[in-house]
Amino acid sequence: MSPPEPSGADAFSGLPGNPMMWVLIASELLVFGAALLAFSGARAFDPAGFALAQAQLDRFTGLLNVMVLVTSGLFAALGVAAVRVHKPGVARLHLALASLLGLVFLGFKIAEYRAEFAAGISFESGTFFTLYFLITGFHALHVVLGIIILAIVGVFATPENVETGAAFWHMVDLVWLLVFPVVYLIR
Amino acid sequence: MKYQSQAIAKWYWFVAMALFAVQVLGGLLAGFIYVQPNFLSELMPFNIVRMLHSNALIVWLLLGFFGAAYYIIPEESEREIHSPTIAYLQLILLVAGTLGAVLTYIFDFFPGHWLLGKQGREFLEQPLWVKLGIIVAALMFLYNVSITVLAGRKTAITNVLLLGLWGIAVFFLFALYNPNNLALDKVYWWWVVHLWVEGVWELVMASVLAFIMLKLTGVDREVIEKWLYVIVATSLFTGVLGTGHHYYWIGAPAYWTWIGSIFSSLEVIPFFGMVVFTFMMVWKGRRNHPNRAALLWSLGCSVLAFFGAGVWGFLHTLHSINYYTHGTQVTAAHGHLAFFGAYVALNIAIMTYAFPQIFKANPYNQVLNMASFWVMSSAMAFMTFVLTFAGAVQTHLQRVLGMNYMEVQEQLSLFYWMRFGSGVVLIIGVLMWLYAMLGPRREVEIAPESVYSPAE
Amino acid sequence: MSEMLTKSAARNIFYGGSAFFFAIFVGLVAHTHGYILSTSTDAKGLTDSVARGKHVWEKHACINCHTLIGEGAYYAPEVGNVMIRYGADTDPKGAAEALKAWMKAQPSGIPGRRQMPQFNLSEKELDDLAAFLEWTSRIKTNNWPPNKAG
Amino acid sequence: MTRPAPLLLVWLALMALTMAAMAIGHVGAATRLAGWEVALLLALALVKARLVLAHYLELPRISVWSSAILWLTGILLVVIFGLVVVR
Repeated sequence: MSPPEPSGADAFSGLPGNPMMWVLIASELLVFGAALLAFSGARAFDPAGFALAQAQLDRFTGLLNVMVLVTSGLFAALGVAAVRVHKPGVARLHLALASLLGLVFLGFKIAEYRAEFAAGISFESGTFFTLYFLITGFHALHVVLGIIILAIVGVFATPENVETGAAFWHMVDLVWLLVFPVVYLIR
Repeated sequence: MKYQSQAIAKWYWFVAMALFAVQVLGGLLAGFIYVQPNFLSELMPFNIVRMLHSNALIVWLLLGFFGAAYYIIPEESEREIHSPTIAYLQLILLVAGTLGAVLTYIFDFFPGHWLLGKQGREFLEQPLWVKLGIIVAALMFLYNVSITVLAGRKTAITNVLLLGLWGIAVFFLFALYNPNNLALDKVYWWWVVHLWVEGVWELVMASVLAFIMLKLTGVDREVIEKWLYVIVATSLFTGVLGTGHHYYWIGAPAYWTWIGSIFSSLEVIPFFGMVVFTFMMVWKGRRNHPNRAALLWSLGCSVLAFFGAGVWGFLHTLHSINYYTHGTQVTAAHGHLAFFGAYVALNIAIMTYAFPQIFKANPYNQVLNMASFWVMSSAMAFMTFVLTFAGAVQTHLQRVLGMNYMEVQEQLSLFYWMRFGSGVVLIIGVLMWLYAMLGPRREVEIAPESVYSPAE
Repeated sequence: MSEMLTKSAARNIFYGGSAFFFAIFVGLVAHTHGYILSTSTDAKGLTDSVARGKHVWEKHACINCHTLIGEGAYYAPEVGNVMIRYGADTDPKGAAEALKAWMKAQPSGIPGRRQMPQFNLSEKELDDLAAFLEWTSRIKTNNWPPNKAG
Repeated sequence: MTRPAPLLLVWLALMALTMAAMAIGHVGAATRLAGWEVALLLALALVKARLVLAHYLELPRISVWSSAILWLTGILLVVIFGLVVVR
């Protein structure tokens, strides 16, 4: 009986999880997109220097971390599937596995950083490493936040909450899928 | 006006209007000194005039915000303000502090005194006793409105407004920290300046606009509050780390050049969101509210803020551009349109909306009021263009070719004359608006009954 | 899904997201704080004279005409590198004397030229101001300004 | 409801694509990449992004968001490719 909602909020209807999470996700994608653009732009000015610096990265660990996050994303998706069929216990188990793999990711990342610091590389070692530490560090902080979010939605495991948390987690996964080739591989 | 205590707002706004007049007159004088540098140079040098111009602006905008909060919160919380007495005491304190600051700037009775002398950091020149007074006033205010909000109905509008006002008070505390190390001084100085105008003030702006849209367009609260959250979320998600665009050249590490460029480029998003929001609400709105002047100012606010803060900010926010434009008239151009669009127009919008309600009158002097919008906005837009050109020329001559500063300035005098001209027009616009608000009420709109019982 | 839940969740995500960005900001500023003290400024060379000079600078609201490292009013020249223009990198004493002579000669009174007030600074205040501006000119600013003109 | 099975398949596909990226990107060597190898790596990333959006997140139900993210990602990757080959 009421007329159709006079709203611009329709754009959000149907998205998994809370619409506000999508505001956050969209902001994050723009931030990382801009960062990768800045990285590539800086590379175009100094391809040789970037290639030299990039050769010092541990590509294999970066790749391993892609697999870790992709697998972790699977568990998050399974968690959503479980909570939808009213199995919050199963969902919690999957979310816990997803978080655990998040911790594994962080472990690899820290090992990588330690090796780089040991080799005398830091934030101040040229544009490549400034941007490398900014992008990957900022991403790692998102993994930390993602683990916290998964823990919260695991405790309050309603379908909406779990969808909301999983959406953020997949965004973190997605970002790494893009960061890895651009920062580690392309030369 | 549904609640008696909403009338408190009126007194804040009267003082704000008086300071608005002082601010634009100070601006006109400063603009005149630019073109006739010997004028008053012994009696009242440029630096004093500029302090009056910038401080009057900040204080009247804050008074406008306080007024807006006292007007909006009773209506949203559906109850009277906790204590009108505290509210009036707060106003008296603020007026006393303002007078003290003005007298200190002009006459400098206690030069360099730790408590009574002016503290010459840009925008934070107030003597320490005035700063402390401001903090006391802010505490009184926050206590008063927080109690009101907590006891009453909680809405997204009061929630965001309150967060913004608390943020204003918290970040002002950094005004008290002035380390001897200039680079550190600058890092924390921006915690007041940037986190105010590109952080918590935007929360105030978005919530006041949301309130006006709610009243003028009759769109469902549900829809408006969703928009409000989206806008304020994007403004904080981008604006906090966007502070980095002030850390490029002050002795901070080089990584800020990247963080600042990336995040502050995205600071345009919330301003774009506000444009879409206001126009969408008006377009979808079911009601033709008779206060068309308030509507014009609200739409103008979001559009001019988008250009002034968003587009003109983006113009020189990337560090490779800012390296050349930093500290030139380009910054002045951006600053003028951003403050006018985002915060001056916002205050004018809420006052234009609320005055007839407070006087329990039908909307009045609307044609004059709307004319003043076009006069002020055109003058400000022209001033912005002129200063942008001046800044572009200055950047080229001084930063690229390495010409001496004063020689460059001589090349810009035509631009400064045009800026002075637009200042004169702006003042005419301000006087028109003040007359429309405070003068005899003519051309009264006959309002339908519904105005005084807005739909929720 | 109840509407209330969605709304409070939206608020929580807004607060949580903002807190996340603010926490990163605080962490980076803490690092910046250390960097300024250890690397980009001469924290050890920040003598009492430099500190007093900063106070002289503030007492007279110099920033409301000049810019200092690009911040301030745009009515008068940049002074973050003024001592470099006076040659402080090779002859600090001579540069300080030049600054003091300039300050004492104001206002110029030349018609049509911007006027700097006479602040009647004492000899000690002038020395302090020169020390402050010299100290400032040595801040590592990522090579800003692009040239000596400031 | 056979949802878990497709999810496993998606996971297998993502892992396989990652392995492919390992080979194309010469993870073990420091050699420069040819233009086509760069293009292929970026294309792989886009395919992976699409898999995550489509199956992990089930976004295609609301095509606007899904296609917006994919288009923007695609444009981003094309620009990055341009910046790589321009050298």
